[in-house]
Amino acid sequence: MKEVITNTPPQNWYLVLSTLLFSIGVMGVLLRRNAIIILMCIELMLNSVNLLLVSFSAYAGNTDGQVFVFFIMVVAAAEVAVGLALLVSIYRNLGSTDIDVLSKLKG
Amino acid sequence: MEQFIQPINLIGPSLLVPLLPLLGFILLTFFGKQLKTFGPWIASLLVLGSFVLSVYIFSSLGNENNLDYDLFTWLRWGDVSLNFGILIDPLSLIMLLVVTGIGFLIHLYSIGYMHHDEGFVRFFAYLNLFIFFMLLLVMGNSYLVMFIGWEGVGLCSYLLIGFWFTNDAYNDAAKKAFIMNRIGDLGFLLGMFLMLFYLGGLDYATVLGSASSMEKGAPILVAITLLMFVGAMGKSAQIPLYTWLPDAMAGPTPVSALIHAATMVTAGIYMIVRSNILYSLAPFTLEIVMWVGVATSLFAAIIGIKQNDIKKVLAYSTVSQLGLMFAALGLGAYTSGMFHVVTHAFFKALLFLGAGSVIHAMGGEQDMRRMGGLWKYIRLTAITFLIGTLAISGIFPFAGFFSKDEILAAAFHHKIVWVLLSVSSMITAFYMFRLFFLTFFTTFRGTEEEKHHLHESPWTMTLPLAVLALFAIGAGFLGMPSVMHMPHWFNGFLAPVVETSKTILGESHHVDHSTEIMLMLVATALAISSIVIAYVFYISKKSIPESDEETKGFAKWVSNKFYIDELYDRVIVKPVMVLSDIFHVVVDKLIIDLFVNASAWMVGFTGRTLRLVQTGNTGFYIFVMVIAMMVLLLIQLVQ
Amino acid sequence: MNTLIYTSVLGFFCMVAEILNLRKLIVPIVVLGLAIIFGLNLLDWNLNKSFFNDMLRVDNFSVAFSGLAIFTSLLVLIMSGDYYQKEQGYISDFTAILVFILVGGLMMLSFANLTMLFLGVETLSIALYVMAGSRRFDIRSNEAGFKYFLMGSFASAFLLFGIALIFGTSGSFNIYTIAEYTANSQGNISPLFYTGMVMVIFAMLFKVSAAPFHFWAPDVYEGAPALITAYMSTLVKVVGFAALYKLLTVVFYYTSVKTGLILNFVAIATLIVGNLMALAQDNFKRLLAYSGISHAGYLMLLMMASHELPTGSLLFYGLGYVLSTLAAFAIAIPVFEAEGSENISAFNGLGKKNPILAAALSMAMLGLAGIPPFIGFLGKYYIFTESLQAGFFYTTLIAIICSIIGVYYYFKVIIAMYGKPGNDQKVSVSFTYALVLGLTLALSLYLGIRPGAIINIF
Amino acid sequence: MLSLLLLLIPLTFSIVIWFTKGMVSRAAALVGTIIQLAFTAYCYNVFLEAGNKPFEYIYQMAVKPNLVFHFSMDGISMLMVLLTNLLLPLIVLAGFSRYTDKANVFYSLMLLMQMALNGVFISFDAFGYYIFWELALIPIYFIAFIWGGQDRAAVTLKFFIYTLAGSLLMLFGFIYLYTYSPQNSLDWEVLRANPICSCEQGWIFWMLFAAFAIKIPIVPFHTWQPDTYKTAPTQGTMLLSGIMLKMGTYSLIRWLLPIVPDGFKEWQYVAITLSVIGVVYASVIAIMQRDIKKLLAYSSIAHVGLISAGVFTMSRVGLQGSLVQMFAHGVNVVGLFFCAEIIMNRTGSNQVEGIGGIRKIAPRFAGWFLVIVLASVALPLTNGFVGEFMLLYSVYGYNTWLSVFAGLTIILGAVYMFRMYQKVVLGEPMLENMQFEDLKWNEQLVLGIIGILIFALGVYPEPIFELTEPVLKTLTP
Repeated sequence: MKEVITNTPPQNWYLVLSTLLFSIGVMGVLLRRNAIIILMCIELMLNSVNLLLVSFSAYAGNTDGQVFVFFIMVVAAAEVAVGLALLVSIYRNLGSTDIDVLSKLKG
Repeated sequence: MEQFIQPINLIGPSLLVPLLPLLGFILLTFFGKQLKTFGPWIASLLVLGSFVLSVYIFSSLGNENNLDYDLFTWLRWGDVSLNFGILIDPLSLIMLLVVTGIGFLIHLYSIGYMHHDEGFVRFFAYLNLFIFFMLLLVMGNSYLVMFIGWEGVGLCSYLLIGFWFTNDAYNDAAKKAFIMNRIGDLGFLLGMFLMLFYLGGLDYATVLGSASSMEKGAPILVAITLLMFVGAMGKSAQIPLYTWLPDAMAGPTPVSALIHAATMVTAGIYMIVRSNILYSLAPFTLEIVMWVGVATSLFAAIIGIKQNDIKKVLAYSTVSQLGLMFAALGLGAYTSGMFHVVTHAFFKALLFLGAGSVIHAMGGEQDMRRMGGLWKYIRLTAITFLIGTLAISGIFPFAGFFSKDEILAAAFHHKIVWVLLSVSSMITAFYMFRLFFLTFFTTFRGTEEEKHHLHESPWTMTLPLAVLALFAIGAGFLGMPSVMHMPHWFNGFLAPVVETSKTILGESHHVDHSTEIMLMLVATALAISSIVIAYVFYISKKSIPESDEETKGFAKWVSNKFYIDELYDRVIVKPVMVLSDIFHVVVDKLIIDLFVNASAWMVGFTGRTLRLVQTGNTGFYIFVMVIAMMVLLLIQLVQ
Repeated sequence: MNTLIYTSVLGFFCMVAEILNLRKLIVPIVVLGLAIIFGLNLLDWNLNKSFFNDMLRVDNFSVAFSGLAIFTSLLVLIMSGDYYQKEQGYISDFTAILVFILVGGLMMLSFANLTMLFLGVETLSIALYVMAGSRRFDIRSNEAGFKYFLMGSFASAFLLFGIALIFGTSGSFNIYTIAEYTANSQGNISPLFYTGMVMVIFAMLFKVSAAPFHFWAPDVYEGAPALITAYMSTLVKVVGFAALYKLLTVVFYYTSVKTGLILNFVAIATLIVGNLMALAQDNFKRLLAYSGISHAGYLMLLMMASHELPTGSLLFYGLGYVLSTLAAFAIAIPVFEAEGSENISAFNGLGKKNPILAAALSMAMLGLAGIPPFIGFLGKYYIFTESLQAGFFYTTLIAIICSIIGVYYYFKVIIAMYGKPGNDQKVSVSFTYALVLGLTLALSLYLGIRPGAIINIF
Repeated sequence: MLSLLLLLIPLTFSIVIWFTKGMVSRAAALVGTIIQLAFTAYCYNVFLEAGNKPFEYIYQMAVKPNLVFHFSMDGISMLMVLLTNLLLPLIVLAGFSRYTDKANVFYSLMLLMQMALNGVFISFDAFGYYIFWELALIPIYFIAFIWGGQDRAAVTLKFFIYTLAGSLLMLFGFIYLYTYSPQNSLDWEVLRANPICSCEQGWIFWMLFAAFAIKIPIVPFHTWQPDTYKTAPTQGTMLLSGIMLKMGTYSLIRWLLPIVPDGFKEWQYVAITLSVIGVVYASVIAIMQRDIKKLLAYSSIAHVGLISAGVFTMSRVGLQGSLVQMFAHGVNVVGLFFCAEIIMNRTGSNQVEGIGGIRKIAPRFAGWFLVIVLASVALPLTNGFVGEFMLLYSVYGYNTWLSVFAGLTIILGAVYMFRMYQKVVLGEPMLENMQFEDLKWNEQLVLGIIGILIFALGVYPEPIFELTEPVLKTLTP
């Protein structure tokens, strides 16, 4: 087991990777207008966190992080369910999933 | 300090002297309706009571003793306490007698004069109140109490000038009198502050005591005396604050006689005589007082020539005579000034009451151009009026002769002053006889209706005339010139009051007997020549003053009182009014309020602008949040 | 701990009640249940015990704030019966979700592990997304729900990322362990930890709608059903601040140097944004949203001063804010329904037609504006005292100036009620609203005079 | 306990009155205020005999932060309590000649205000003081707003926010003092005994001064005042001008002077100059005012300017004079506004020009009005003179030229007051078919009592000196 660990890439790589993924997610949220894609980008952000947690967990030899990932996955699922439900409702009322349409409330 | 002896048993009576008129005022104010008929009589009797008490005090006190006691502490702070107290000394005794005596006569006169007025009772209430305040003024033992009376008589003057309050011109005159007096009062007040600050008190004993230990001409004394003199200018109608007095003739004639001739306006002279030590120690102020007096005397006399309203003439003559008195004070002849106050009180009251009687007979007409030939209709009035006129002109042996002569004698060492005062009294004689001739001689110039109405006044009016006429003849003998080898009772009586001043000023320039006789002769000659000129003008030539439109040139200036009122209006009144509007509209509403409102507007504007950030666009929101997040991370790094 | 379990059970009951045909009884039962839970919660006072492997820890802090949260929910649920009268069919769903929001809140108050914080935040948030969008055919409600959802989950992602970083550097989710780590390695803490810290704080700041993360609040408050707005603006704010406070005083206590300036910056921004933007509002709910932001600004002062442990003041201010806001909503909701408008102009002429209602709303507004003798004033007084004591001179001065501005918009309502003519149609207030109104105002007056019971319990 | 009763009596009546209706509310308010007045008289006696001991009451509201209500009594407080509780029955009685809409709320608020005012004057800790200070603002705001006239919403809101702004700055100052006071206390005695470093007193002075200057108001913080006085119902104006602005001048003496003495000294010259400028400035503005109530408002600014100038001289005479004048001005200004109310009610006009002739129809009213006008122009033997004399003298002691400038008030005061009196009351009636009923019983009573007070205090102000001197001894060097 010991060799396996030494052969693995340094932890920072995971950190950079997940940060990168997270940033992609953020950029996606910022740049895209379609609500579904934004939802997916948020999912991407959550998953990058999962990756980060798992890597931290693995490197520290502490399973807490991996348990946490399960929580995140469950919550993310709930979140997406609610989000999509709301989106359906909006689509039914407005006929669009473009978030720019949602600007009735302002000021 | 001299030792004051306290004749305790006189405290009661002396308190009653001012309280009786106050009682009268209260009674008449609150029970005026019930006392419609008796009220005026009660008021008059109360004043008579005061007079009797004054005589009693006078006789028991003499000029040796003073009555000086504090009633209660009025104001106090820290270790300063200002008491409310009463002082009766020769000076106040004389004023007491004059005020209550003449006051009573004028009350009596008013019963007849005001009988038909609907404010009959109210009038007496005011008169009583006036007597109260005037008595307070002369009886106080401190400048503060004097100030109470000082302002109080101003109030009564306001009330009585504007007695016929439905007439707005009268109201204006009343307001003017009050405000002009207030200007003087500010001077008085500041003078009191200086006294309190530097001399350690306001009662005469303290002030005069600590002043006499100061060196002559000390700046602080000059300042105090000058400020007090400003007060006197207001009250006694001296240049430049004299313009209210002629206007004050709007009041009923008895008021003009009592307040605006005999008593209130002499308060300034009383005040200076009362503080003679201060003034003697401030020669500079005395100089000013003298010149203001001389200027006023002459100036008012000149204006008097061209007045056609019988009361206006008397008013300017009052201003002129007051100027004469101030000139006397300025010369250091305090007792002479005071002597003239007394004689003037008698003959000027007489003249005013006589004028009142004339107006009464004419049914309210005051313009001399519409009178004439009244001698035969109202004989008694005419005779007493003649006595008054002779007295004011300074003809021997009438009262005015003695007092005026004393002043001129005192002025003799100061040649210019003497010349100017002589001219002034000559003019006085002229316009007084102009008045007399125009009113009582030649033919009647009024309407038929007025002619029909002419009648002699009731006894309540003529009795005071007669009594006053007696005094106008006799009062002069109280102060016989030394040349007549008779005791000068008046000077002797007042001697304790001016004792200290005498030593400060040094022995005055004594005029020897031959010069004195010469001066008398000159004065009499001047007066008589004026009378002759007046006679020539108004009886021989029967000329009557032209109507106002015809007056031209210098005469027009004179008859319009040198446009002084207009000048004040332009220079002071109008600018203050404009300033008031500027302050209100520009400074208050525009500048100050703008700051307040602008800051509110700024806040609101920022709020409205910030609202634009809240676009409603989720993408934008998230974008801002991310940026802010970055900023937070940066801040965290920096720290 | 019991509190949390019982509340969850109550939530389940609501869902099941539909099946048992207990529709009519749901609200009374929930209210009763919450009242009992409120009492049970108080029994935990001085318990100081940890549960589930130190996932939850019940201490006086959590008990006190749980009490406040339960009390808030109780008041809102009292009103829900009448509010959802027309939607009886969904009453069990709505009450269940409302109770679950409380469950999330309770988790956020008693967490000892960042996992529980996350779960609490998510439970609370997801339930709120649903409630905000619960008027399915109202576009505004849809928009509110979805906006809230988008931004909320975005912020949640940051929360998670932050937690992950903290876990990575400190090696634990347990807040006390993390605190120990920071205490032991002073000056030797990885920058990653700080980055994570900022992200976690950001997420919490988002939840309490502090500027410049406040954008969702006005839009969502305006679009969401009024009762939900009331619930959101009270419960979420209080719970969010309590959680943030716990984070700051436990997890980040030894790194307060690093948080000070951030919080200061946010506090000033929040004060200014909240107060200035409220000035020009016409919609009452939106006005209260901005007012909520401005109150968040005052509470931020406490966050800044958190190293002085001003727990009592936080509780007190939170309570004051809850009482005043709920009182305002208890009047506003019936008025909105009667007038068919949610603008301030709906209150026009209320002073004439319903003088008592107008007086009550005036009291609520004065309380929000922080004018004695109402609890709002004392709350502010405490906050200013704490922050000055902590040495934040200029920020306190700004807060003072902002509260002057604040008066203006609260008085807009009062002026509308007494100064503008309205229709003659009297607004009828049902018993439940009146009950809430009476309860809140009486408490706010009582505590304005006797604050000792709350302020000094810690 | 006595001090607590001073608060509870009006509070109780305030609550009771809320549940009455119309005429009954009015009567109940009168009864309440008279009971309070009687109780105050009793307190006065107790105070003279036993000093402040029976009035001491401390209620600790919370420990940390230390919140205390400390009620006590000293001469100055007693004077102000007397003034408040004396004027309130008069103000209530003044309302008997007109119909008030929603009278129960109106009088309830009025008694609530009475409680707050009493609280301000007997609070001896800054916290309780501040609470009552603010509390006094709420009822008067509603009185002015709900029963107000033209532009009431904007004007009263400006009033409220303006004064509140000042108050909050004061609060800031107090909290700062609290955090730096050794025992974390805001008690008056403690703050006095442990003054904060004089380097800080300067700005704290301004914080506190802002509140007082706005409330008094001192020029240039006065712009809320004329409009508010105008728009408020006259009874509200009486409360505002008669008592509420005395809160400001009272606080100068009670709080500002003892607590930040060095700051006070440091900024004395600015404050006194502002005050004196205000005196002349407001007087000049008053001359050409067209609205009766605004004229009185500006005259009030002038008078209180002199009061604050007197306080800022820091001299015994200035403080003593300001106390006398506070009492006198309270009485007089209530009388003046009452007269204005009578005029406006009966003629329907609020303009200085264009009424006239009232004296002819209603001589009794004109007489009483004149008495109050005279007191307001400080004629000797009226209460206005005593204070004004002492105040002007104190300003003189500070600076000669300033006193000359301030002294203009006695001229200008006469100008605007007599102008107003002449145009409104004298002359011939200018309104067509003017009906002007002479005084009714309640009006007669109010004006009579005010008249008695005017002369009683003008002739014999000793009771005020006696009451306040012991305190002033401790306040001034």
